[in-house]
Amino acid sequence: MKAKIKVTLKTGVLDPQGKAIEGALGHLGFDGVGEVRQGKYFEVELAETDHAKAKEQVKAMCEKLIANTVIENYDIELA
Amino acid sequence: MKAKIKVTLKTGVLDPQGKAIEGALGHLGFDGVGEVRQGKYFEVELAETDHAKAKEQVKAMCEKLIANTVIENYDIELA
Amino acid sequence: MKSAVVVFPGINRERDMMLALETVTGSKPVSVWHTETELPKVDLVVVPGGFSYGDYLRCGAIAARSPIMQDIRAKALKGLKVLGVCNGFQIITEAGLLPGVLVRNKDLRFVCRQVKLKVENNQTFFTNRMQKGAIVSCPVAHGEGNYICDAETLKRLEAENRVVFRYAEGTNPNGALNDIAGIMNESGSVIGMMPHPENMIEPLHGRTDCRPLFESLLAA
Amino acid sequence: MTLAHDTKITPDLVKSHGLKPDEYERFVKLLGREPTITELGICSAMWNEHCSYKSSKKWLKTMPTKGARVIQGPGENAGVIDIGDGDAIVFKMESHNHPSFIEPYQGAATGVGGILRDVFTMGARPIAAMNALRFGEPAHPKTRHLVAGVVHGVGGYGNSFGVPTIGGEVNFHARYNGNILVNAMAVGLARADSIFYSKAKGVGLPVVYLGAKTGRDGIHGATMASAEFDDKAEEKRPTVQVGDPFTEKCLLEACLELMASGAVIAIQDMGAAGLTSSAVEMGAKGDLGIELDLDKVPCRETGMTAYEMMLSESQERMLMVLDPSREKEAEAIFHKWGLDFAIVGKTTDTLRFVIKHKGQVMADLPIKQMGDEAPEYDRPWVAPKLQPVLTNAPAPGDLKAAILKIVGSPDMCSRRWVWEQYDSLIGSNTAQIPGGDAGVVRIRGKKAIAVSTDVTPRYVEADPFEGGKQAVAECWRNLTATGADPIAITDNLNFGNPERPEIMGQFVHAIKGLSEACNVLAFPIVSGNVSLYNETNGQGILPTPAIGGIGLIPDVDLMATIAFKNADDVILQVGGHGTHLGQSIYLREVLGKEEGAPPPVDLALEKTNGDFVRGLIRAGHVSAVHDVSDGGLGLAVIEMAMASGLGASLVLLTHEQLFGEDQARYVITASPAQAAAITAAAAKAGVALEQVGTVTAEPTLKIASGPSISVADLRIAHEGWFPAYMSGEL
Ligand SMILES: Nc1ncnc2c1ncn2[C@@H]1O[C@H](COP(=O)(O)OP(=O)(O)O)[C@@H](O)[C@H]1O
Ligand SMILES: [Mg+2]
Repeated sequence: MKAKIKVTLKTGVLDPQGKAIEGALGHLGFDGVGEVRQGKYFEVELAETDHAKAKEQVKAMCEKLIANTVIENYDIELA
Repeated sequence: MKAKIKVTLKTGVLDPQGKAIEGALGHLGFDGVGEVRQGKYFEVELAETDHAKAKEQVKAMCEKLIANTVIENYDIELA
Repeated sequence: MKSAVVVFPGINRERDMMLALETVTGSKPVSVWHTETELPKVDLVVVPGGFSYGDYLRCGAIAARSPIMQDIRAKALKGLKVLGVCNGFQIITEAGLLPGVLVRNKDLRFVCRQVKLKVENNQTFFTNRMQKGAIVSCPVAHGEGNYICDAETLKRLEAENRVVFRYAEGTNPNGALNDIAGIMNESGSVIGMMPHPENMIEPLHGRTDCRPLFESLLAA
Repeated sequence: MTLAHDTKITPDLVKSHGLKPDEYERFVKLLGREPTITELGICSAMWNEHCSYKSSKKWLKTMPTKGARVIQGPGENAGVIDIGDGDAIVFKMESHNHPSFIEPYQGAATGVGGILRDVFTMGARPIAAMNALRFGEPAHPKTRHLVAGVVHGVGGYGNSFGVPTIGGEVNFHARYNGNILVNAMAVGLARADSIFYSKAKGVGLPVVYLGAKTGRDGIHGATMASAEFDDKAEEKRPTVQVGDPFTEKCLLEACLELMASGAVIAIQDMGAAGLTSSAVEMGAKGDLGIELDLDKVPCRETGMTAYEMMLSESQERMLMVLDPSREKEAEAIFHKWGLDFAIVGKTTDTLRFVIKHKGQVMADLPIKQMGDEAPEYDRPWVAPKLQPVLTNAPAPGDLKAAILKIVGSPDMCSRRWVWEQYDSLIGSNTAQIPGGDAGVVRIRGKKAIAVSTDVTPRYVEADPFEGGKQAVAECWRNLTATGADPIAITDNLNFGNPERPEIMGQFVHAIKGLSEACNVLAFPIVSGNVSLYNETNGQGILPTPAIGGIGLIPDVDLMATIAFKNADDVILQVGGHGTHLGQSIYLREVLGKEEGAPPPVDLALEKTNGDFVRGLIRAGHVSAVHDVSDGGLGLAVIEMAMASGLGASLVLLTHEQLFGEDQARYVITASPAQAAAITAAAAKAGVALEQVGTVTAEPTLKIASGPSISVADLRIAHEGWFPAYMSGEL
């Protein structure tokens, strides 16, 4: 099974990267670009075949390592 | 409209961050973890309301700035 | 020898570079702001080190798309000498002036230390005062200096003698392919390197190994 | 709305704002009415320990702050000293302890950002940074993660901003398990005649907001937790401050450009308590009122209330009073650097701090009282219990094993893993990178400054007075060992809960010790920071008054370094043989005990010996110099050998002589011919000096008939611990 994880900054947390990209898109002439937020994306191959168990396992990975839950949220999709 | 963009490394491109996470998950005692790949994730607010036009615009953003197409692929989702 | 040093927001080694250029070549470089669209008439353009745009998105990515880079690209194709150091190397690579990509150091940490550089090609505008195969000390200071490219490109770089500097004696600080520390384009007009020769040119720096690199500019 | 303007002020709300009932009463009396919620927030920010120094002020006032070279002592964003030729050094140290424990990367990064801003706010370009770090014991489950995050954060911010980080300290001790210390120091260079201050001048002048936009970062946690939230509470919870070194670098360049233009009348960075403390300080210092219109404040989030804007700790922001005729010019400079520039208010002659938002007055406070007249306490304190002088510490069973153990111990091993993550070279002026006694950066020509941060917390714990003296003395000694003239210091006083008399006693005694050392060594304190309440579950940290010192080197060509230079040079010890093993590294690492009195500090002797060594360095008579501190003579010699690759052959030495941590001592090397002259000079100057060995071409440490250890083995032990620990192998 493969887990696809999106890690995004919590609302209100400053995102300097997103801001810089927003500025650059403007300079490149893209109109109508509002806020840009940057996050991370992970794909993790799992041996686990049980959906529920895999979800639990990936959740634990996110809490313990993959996301910094002080400032980030995560979202797991299993495929 | 909001564009959600995933940028991932092309197959075969070395991913030291993914490798490090893979190792760390092992140390943390997670079993059955195969390859881990790290990518980036972006959310871009758009003024454009037309789906097709928005897609075109975001594609251009990815080609011109957001992804380095020498080593990265991108995937756009509009919401 | 007239030179220009390009400054983007977030670049921070422009003073070091200007000091080195002035100290060794005897003439003061002009500073060019990134929003300008045309370079002044110079013999050499240097894109210095630093963290242009905070290294956000990818190192050098945002700077590579700024107005001045268009003119640099156009003139480099016509033979204008361009030197990119550290972030400058990342910028000109992102701008397509050199092949490949610089990614995160293998151990994921920023590293500032002295390495040994082997001069692989001494027929360039930045190495002509050096012996081929000479080994010099030079500092590095970067978090993303791990040079990678596809197998085809690597083969060409090596075959065409376009690897200008290689990390010697197991001092590769970042995991770069084939220990590549610096490369040039096909015509030799553009050189990019990760190490900071500008920080090793006077006794205060502990050694002066990199002074001849700058002296090479006078001969070129 | 989170806290509506008409929120009723309850005792709970007051308490959650950290105000004691009597403090609140004082505030109400001052106003002559109940405060609004915004006013309560402002008061809590201004009167908390961090901003008001209410527990420490009484004692801080007793510290020596004057000297011939002092241009600006404590009370401004940073201290300023004169280093001749019209040059001034601007420097300060500040803690970011708690935020770094919560989020090590961002906490450390914003700590570095904050102190850099303090320095460039005064018109100085930062030329060096230092960081003094204390972590819990290595075996504690959080330690590794905290070390990794903090070091990454310090480097992440400083490297990107573009300042060389040239030194610092790292210690591990169980007493920091729940309370790490992250103290960052910044040093800047300015012209002595163009220093910028925070004191506002002139009525009716524009107050300008500069830099990054305001978000809900760092708004006081306790306050938010107990406030009445609506269903969006989760979304509005206080957020960690995130550093943006890129914006700060742009802010630096924009500020320096604007300052050079002559348009700046007063400037203040927004640090803790952001807009509130910066505005109040500018007004209170200048005897002016300030009126702010929050509708003009650049915000990055929607729906921010006056309360939130006033308490936000978003980073990379400044407040400035501007010459109105230069407004357009100023704005153009800031826009060039991609920064926000907004006129958000004006100075008034009312001495009131008035906040308007959406046409409504949200706060109207007496500005002087909020700033200069915060409560001040004379907290009860008791004299610290001292430990008896340790009388017997046995010799090691296996001297070689003992040496290798010490060399590779967490507190004594190489910090290379740490400082290689810091750019120590940017600026092209670094003459000494980390690894020696002090970092050294060139100013121009041959003039340079040396910078060192020091404190030995275990000494301060055992005897706060002697430990306080020792921190200053060691800093002075480290600067001296490079050949520098120590000029002035900044401090960062990290202690536990001052409401406990024993802790307050540590604080008082440490300050007395620091002060005495500063007086005798003519080494005044020109800036500093106090961090109290570093405590978990009633257990305080080791008292840690970190000292950051600056010394002047007139001729950098004569600077001394610790590495041996030539085989056959004579190794001389200045200051007499070691005798004192109480609280020593040897005692802790080899005998497993932390006890006894710390080594006493004879300040007159410090001065005599230091001046003697500095004289030798300046005369070019010595080839290498190292001070003797943790680990004693033995470790000093070993560090000199490891730095060079040469070896040393030592005379017969007892374990007290090898590992004693007696103060006021140095190891120097000189050619045999020079050595004779030096010996004679020492006798004349009344300085104790003896030959303890010679430098050898063979890279081995030999101790008379005792063990011999190859420098390679010493290096393996010394360099090994940190990388192994951080990779999880230990
Ligand atoms: N956090 C740090 N950052 C940079 N350099 C450090 C840090 N910690 C220690 N160092 C450097 O390592 C060397 C040894 O530190 P330390 O043993 O505390 O020195 P000393 O005993 O001379 O004060 C010094 O050069 C110091 O500057
Ligand atoms: Mg020392």
